[in-house]
Amino acid sequence: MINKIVQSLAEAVAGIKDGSTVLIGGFGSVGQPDALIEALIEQGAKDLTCVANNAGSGRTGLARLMELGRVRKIICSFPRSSGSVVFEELYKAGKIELEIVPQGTLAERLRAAGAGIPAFYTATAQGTLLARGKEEREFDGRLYILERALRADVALIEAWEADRWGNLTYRASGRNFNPVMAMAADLTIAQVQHIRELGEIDPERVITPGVYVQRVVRVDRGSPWV
Amino acid sequence: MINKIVQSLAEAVAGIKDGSTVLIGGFGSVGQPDALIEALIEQGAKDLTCVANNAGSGRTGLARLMELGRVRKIICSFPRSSGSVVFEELYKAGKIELEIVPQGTLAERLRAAGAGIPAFYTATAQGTLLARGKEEREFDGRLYILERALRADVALIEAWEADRWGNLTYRASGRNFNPVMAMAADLTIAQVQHIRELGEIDPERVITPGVYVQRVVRVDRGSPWV
Amino acid sequence: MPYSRSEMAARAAADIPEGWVVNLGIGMPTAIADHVPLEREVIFQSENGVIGMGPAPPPDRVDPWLINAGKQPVTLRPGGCYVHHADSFAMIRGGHIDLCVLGAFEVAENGDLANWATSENDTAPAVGGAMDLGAGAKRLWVLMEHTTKDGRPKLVPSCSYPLTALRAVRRVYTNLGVFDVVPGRGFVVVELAPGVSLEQAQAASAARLHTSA
Amino acid sequence: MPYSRSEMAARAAADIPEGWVVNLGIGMPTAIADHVPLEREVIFQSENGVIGMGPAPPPDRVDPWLINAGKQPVTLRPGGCYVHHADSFAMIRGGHIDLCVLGAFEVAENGDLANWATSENDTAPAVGGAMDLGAGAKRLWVLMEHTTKDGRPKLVPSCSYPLTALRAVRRVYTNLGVFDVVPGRGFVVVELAPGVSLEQAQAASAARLHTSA
Repeated sequence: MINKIVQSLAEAVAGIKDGSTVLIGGFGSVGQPDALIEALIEQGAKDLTCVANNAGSGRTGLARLMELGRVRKIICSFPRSSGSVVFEELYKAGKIELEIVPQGTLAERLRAAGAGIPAFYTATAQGTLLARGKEEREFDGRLYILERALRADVALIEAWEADRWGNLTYRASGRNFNPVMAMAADLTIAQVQHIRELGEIDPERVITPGVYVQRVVRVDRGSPWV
Repeated sequence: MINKIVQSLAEAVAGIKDGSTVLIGGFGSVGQPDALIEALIEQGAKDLTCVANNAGSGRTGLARLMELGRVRKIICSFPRSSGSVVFEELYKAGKIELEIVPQGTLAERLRAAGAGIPAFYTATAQGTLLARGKEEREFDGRLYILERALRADVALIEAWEADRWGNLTYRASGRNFNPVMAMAADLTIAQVQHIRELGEIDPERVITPGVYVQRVVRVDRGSPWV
Repeated sequence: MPYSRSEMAARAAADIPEGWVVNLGIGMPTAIADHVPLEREVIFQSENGVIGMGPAPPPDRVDPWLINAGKQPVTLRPGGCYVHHADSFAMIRGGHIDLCVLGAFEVAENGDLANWATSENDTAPAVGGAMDLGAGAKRLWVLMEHTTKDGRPKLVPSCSYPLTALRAVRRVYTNLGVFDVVPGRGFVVVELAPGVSLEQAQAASAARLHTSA
Repeated sequence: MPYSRSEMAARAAADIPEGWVVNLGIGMPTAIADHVPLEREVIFQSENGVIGMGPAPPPDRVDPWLINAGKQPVTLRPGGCYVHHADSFAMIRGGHIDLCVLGAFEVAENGDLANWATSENDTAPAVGGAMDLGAGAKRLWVLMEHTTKDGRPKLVPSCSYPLTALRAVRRVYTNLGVFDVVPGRGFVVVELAPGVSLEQAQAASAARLHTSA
């Protein structure tokens, strides 16, 4: 019997190695795997490259992981969100590397990694600072730049429902980066609000097939999130 | 009020021009927009480039369109399905051009067109006859070939449900090429089994947002398809 | 009298026809939606995968799972739906967004847009989805004050700040008026705010303002 | 006695562990699924976007909307789901399929596969998803008769037919036995069908058969 459901957060993040590239889902506070990030803090892996839309805020979660000196590099589209104080401090002190990627290019680089596309061309960022060092090429009279797939060792994501095969649904804007990150990592770990019996989730409503998911852990966020 | 629902098949295919590239959804008989193809036969556009997984079968539908001499070129992955007699005749007589594309590359070229990606690299077909004349390039020690986006003027697709904004759901394996073809054409026309009130379709269950759809026509296939 | 912020948003909103798919940037452009009546069906799209956003919910009816790109609570209209980030940006990059309205630091008379970084040495500028929207939307409008807080013009012959997108802006709405960006010509006055003269608008601009005549 | 077709399918099925995501080619490989008991949960994927296929339905319970890549009616298991063609091939190309089993015209001792066209002058060969599966699956096995109907060997030093995928095949199941493709070595006998000698198998092969010793 396939059963990807694990019983504890410690079990969910077990085995994440130093030096890993870790994808962290979510946009704003929505669909952000808070409990898994806390578990990763406990777990101890260091020298991480973290990929997320933002560079953390406040002093918890991803910001805490950075503050502890466990993040070597961050790849994101929007490091300067309100309250990204830890990142700003570390960055000014030269203690963290930054790669800024346009949000859509970030999503597409992850999708490409999951889809076996090593590289693709996009008009996004062509002619800007973020195109520096990138190959430029013309197709049908327009200039594009070459972007590479962004593959990872681990993805920490949040979903709404899961079954024991790892099929996932999301809720509203909680999808965001989670489904593409699930495709792009060797080890995808999902924090979910609800566990359903196999077959209970409408097959037409599954957004991430269990094929992409290795571990599922239930984390009840409580009101008003349920 | 946005209302993409048209009342007749003639209205649905009105304005398709000679020389158009036309995407035709479906895989096998499932999700194939039969009524729209018949309407296109009636409508009269010629010198067409048709893109579909197969090259038609029997003497109806796409095969009939070809038999009438209206198709200049076919782009597909599997021209030789059982009963593709019309295609075989025309092809032997040199009366139709053929471009064979691996099925996954075909789907990805359509998706790329819809997603603003002019070209991408794939390992599929590398080193084979189908890579002839295509740029080859190494990434991380593996060889890939460059494939171009495949954009079209018109997409004829079949879906299960639609609302007046053009949001679509599909049924079971009826999705197949339909959602990516919807993204890749300037004019996407959907034949659907059911029309729903706006808001009646679960927003989490919409597969093709109405953004990609210009016209919807209801075609009741009758039992056992309902 | 120059337009107020609300009047600027209303002025831009008036130009959006029914049926368009529209992405509104964070900040001032977001307010445009408040000036489009619900019965004029405009489909507001947000980068985080919300298609068909409705008005902000009353405080007691906030769904914490439903926010816009500015991280504010929103609602979904009947007919709205959700997609993931790659599908959302496929829609943006693929040219399926009829209109995007962004804020800007500078707009150049060739349509260049600078709105993400204030210098090449900016330590960690935040780009978000601006470059994707700038390159991908069918039409790009800018909504901004005509000058900076300290009075520096933002309509310029060429941008001094790092670019977001090249030759992308088609129209600019400011507190002083509405200006088209016409290829080969530059800024062309569409209209001026009530009581604002061409001379006043020109004095507040570094680039030349043309009249359509 | 060489394996019957059913025994060949059963033999391959026996090597598929629970939890694998498996794509079965049209024709003989499709029969492998019949030999995997439902309680050993193997996830059968089909190119047309069906994930988690179950057994064929009884004739009176056929859903015309639900077919496999061979256009035959199938069922969906609890836990199964649907994706569209681009997502289906993203899964295939992206290396998320643990195993693909295809038929073949020829397999070369370096793992080259030829299974889509019988000559370069073939007027209109049908490739379908074979090249995507050959390049994308984590493991590629071949299930085929050891020789053609007229007795020509299909295990060859190098393919004479146009290639489907290069250095892709890891294992071959035939009526005469099971053979691994070992890089730098070639075909290595894993086992022979009951009563089939190495000499018989070698006589039916154009490529050298090695023994693991």
